[in-house]
Amino acid sequence: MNQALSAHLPALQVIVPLLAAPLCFLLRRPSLAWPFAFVVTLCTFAAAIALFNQTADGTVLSYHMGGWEPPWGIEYRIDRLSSLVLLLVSGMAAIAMLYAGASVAEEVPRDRQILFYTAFLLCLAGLLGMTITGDAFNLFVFLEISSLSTYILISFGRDRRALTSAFQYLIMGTIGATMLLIGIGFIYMMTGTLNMADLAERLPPVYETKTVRAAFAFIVIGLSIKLALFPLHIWLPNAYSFAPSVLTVFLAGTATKVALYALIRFVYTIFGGDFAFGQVPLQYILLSMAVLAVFSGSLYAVFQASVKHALAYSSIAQIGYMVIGVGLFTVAGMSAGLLHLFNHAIMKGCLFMAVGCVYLRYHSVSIETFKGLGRTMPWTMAAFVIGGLGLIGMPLTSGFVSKWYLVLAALDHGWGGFVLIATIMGGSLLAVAYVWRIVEAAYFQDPENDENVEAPLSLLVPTWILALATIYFGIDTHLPVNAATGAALDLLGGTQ
Amino acid sequence: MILDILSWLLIIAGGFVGVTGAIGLFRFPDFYTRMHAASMTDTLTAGLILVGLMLQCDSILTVLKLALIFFIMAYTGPTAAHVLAKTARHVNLKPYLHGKEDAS
Amino acid sequence: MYLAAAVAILFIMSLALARALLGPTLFDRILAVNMFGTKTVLLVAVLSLAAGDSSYLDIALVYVLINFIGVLAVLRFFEYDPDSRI
Amino acid sequence: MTTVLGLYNYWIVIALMMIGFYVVIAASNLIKKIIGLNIFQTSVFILYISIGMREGGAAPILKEGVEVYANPLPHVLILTAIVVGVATTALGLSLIVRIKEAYGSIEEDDIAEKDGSL
Amino acid sequence: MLLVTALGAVFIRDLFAVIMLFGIYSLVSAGFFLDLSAPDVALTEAAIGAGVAPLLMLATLALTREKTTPQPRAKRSIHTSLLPILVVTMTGAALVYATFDMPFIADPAGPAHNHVAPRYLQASGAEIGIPNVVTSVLASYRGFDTLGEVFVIFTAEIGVLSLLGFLADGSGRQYWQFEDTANLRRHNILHVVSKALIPVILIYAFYVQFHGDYSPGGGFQAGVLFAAGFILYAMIFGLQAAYRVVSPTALYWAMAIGVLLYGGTGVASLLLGGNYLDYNVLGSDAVHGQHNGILIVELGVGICVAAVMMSVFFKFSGRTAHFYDDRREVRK
Repeated sequence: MNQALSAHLPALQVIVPLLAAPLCFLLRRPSLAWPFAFVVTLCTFAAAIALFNQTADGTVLSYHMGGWEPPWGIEYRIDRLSSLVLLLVSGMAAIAMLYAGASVAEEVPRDRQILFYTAFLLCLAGLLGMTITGDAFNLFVFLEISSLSTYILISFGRDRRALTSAFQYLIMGTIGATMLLIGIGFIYMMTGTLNMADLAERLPPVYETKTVRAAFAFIVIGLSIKLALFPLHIWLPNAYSFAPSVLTVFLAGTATKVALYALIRFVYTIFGGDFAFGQVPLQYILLSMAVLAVFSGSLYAVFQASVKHALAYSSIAQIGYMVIGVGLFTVAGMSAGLLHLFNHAIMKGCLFMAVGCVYLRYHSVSIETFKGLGRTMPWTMAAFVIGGLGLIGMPLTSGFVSKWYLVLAALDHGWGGFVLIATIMGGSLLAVAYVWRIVEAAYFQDPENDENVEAPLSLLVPTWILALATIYFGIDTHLPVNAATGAALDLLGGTQ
Repeated sequence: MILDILSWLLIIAGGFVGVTGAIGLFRFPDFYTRMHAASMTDTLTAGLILVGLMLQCDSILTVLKLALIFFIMAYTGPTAAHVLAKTARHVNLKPYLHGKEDAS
Repeated sequence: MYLAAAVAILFIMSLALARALLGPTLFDRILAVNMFGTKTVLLVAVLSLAAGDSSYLDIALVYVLINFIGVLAVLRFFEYDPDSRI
Repeated sequence: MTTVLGLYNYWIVIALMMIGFYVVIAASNLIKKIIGLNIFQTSVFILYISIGMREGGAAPILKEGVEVYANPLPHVLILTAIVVGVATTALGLSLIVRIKEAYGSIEEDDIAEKDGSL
Repeated sequence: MLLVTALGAVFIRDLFAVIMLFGIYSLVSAGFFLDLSAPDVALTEAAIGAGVAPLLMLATLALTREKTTPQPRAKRSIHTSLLPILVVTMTGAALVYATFDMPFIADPAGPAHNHVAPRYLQASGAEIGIPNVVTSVLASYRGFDTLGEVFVIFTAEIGVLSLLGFLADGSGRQYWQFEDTANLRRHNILHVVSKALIPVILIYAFYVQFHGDYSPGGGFQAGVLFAAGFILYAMIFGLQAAYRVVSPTALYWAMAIGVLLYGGTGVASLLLGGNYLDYNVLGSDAVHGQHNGILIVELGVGICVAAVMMSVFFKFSGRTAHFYDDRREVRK
């Protein structure tokens, strides 16, 4: 039985949250929905851990949906990269769900809580499905599941601007998805297959054609919209800011990360690095966009009046760091990028959770609100400071580790590398500026009234789990570094 | 052979009526007159062409399907036209009366 | 011969389309759309016989139904408007 | 010359895509944006179905005596994509309804004015 | 013709007209699909593009009721008018660029026809035993995609519910107190006609559902048609009458059950020792198993889609009733 279970783990990983969604919908009792959803996310997390262990030595698992052989049926394919992202997504989902219990009860009207959890589970299943699939079109379908549920979840926000930002995201997201669809259509036209591994084999003979180049451009642009890469990021700040707190935590930790994963998949696995960086000047485009993203994101973050907005812009900057790593096209760069992907999810999760605690008490997230919070909400703000230090990249936090690796990777790149290093340093300095503004308000200004309004324990526990994780992964870097390097080796193989 | 000729005659007639109606739809001065042209083609053209096609085909299933389409079109087309005209009347869309536009 | 029928129907369709574009009132448009729909059905029927595939007729049937429902829907939602404008 | 004739479908599709895409970006009315999105998506569907077309190919329903069929795979993909499209449309429209209730307008400019920044 | 309608949609300001043109556009493209020998897609596009989508747009328009107000020119900066054209031109250029190396249309030598697809055409007869290859691929070879598709529909419904009102007790009572202003009730002839027509539509929907193995059609198209029958009923006899026939609760159950039927088939095949959605194990031999699997799965799709379409429409028009009732209150 146990063996049978582990053989079907790849399917169960996605199926469990997917089928749990309609069940959750049928529960009809808001009080039952949360425990149910929580148990489901825990099971998903457990499955992800098991998969992570199975692939840790570099085995590639392949699961045939419906029992049909790959190019004809849909294949699920798990290597070290996808298992790392699966672990991250399901882990973040489990922790966000722990946080959701109290936060959703406060922020979402009771009669709609069931819908919230249902949509959350669908979103989780969509993200996991995107990560695990080995079929280009299947990726599109699950992208749509996760996107649609994200729009819904954003519109749960209380501010009426949640509606407009959800709509803006819907328009941009659909354009992105449609472009992805065009790109997939083009490569299907040129190769006659949709399976990723099969595509990788059949694409090289047609590298020279204009159609494949255009397909590549469409896929990269389409995914960059989901990824919120610099000029296409305009949906992100509002979407993050007006969504319910739990969702912001979850989205910041997973949605853009999975989009980045999909981009890596297409660029490295399907088209192959030689095509993407040899025949198409992707490297320069990605790196310059990333540099711009770091600077513009950080600058915007400094001037925001709302803490959520500031953190959202900071996310754009951090995406820039990850893209720098990915765009370097070396094992070191790739593993640094993946490492930052992992660490940033944890830090940002921690920060947004702390902000969510403040929102719970004050129903506002402007910097004004943060005045004197160091005294009235000491634990929350302590977690916030830890996350903020990670964002800046202080030693002993995980942010330092990934930036360090990033700098090391950039050093191999001559004078261009120095520009990148300057960007990383500059971004960190700006991060000091925007984190300091908030910390200054919290610790060096007087609160309006002095009573202690610390957030409830059910919110503090997940916040502190992530805060401690930020520190832990800053000291014991074993797990993420190994996983990221392994994944990078899988992707790039011999091309050092 | 006779069936064949008959069917083509019907189809040609249908096409002719249809084109006439379409020109009417395009040229007539106001809604109610256009409606006359359009709804006439809806039934007559459809009927003629479908019956013409029925004479062409050899399997009984196809004939039955065409007949079903014919009946449903004959059933829904005039209904839709009726509802449309009634609604237009209801919202006081004025017919074009030659030289007496201000009469009502 | 099928071709001739198809061309005639296409001609009717384009005139109906022109009327739908020109308006001028909403009712003219609805009328033109309705006519366009019925002529599409005929076109599909002709195509079906020309291709010798009777399963296309199923689709024609669906078009008829959808067309009818569509016209009613326009009228229904139009009539919701208490201050009807033309 | 053959290039132009052999690819005519794609050229039409591209023109349609451009129109739809333009409406999405440039229209200020939210409903019109959704319509543009639909036109954009429909043109992509036509692209796919054109890929699946094959000279002299019959509809992919197996029959005695027919040798050449159209490619069924793009048809399947597009069935899925149509459904995805209508799902997006429904969701977008319900968002519009709520936006109208919250702002009293479905014009992008009006909404931007009411929010100050967006 | 497609181009003309699309262009019309760009330039006409009256939204009613634009929506109708969009309906025509969909109908024309459906005809186009038919011409390219894709009857399944044509059926779906007609039902969705020319049926459901404009219906929902009209409902939204009834709720928001606005013309595209002509914009004062001064308000439009260069930024808003030039940028779209620029972006669109660039995209168009990329697309045209892409076409130069494409295989010609309908060229049998094109790669798309020679790698994966032939196997479906050659082997599905023996492996699945259904004439309609599209159904075989949809429900079996790429059954997981279709599962995803059903979930997309389900997700959309969750969204509509959360945005336009989810009734806590599900009885629909809250809406019954509003007077439904469906003016089509006046039309007596319409009543008689539609009473006869609705059963025909429903029976036809069943035909499309269960005949999908042999002719174009299947769960999805059948679901939409079935829903169309009920929508017609609701439009003519009013929403309350429709709620009396199918309550919102029944719809919620139906769509969850439809989704679960599909997913559950997969779980059943897991339990019987196959891979997920491997229908071979569901019957005495592989072909029977495939038959059973596809039948159940298509049924699940049909139920789910019908329930979702009905529910979405009811939500939109229920909102309408609600909305106008409020307005009347204000006027008094």
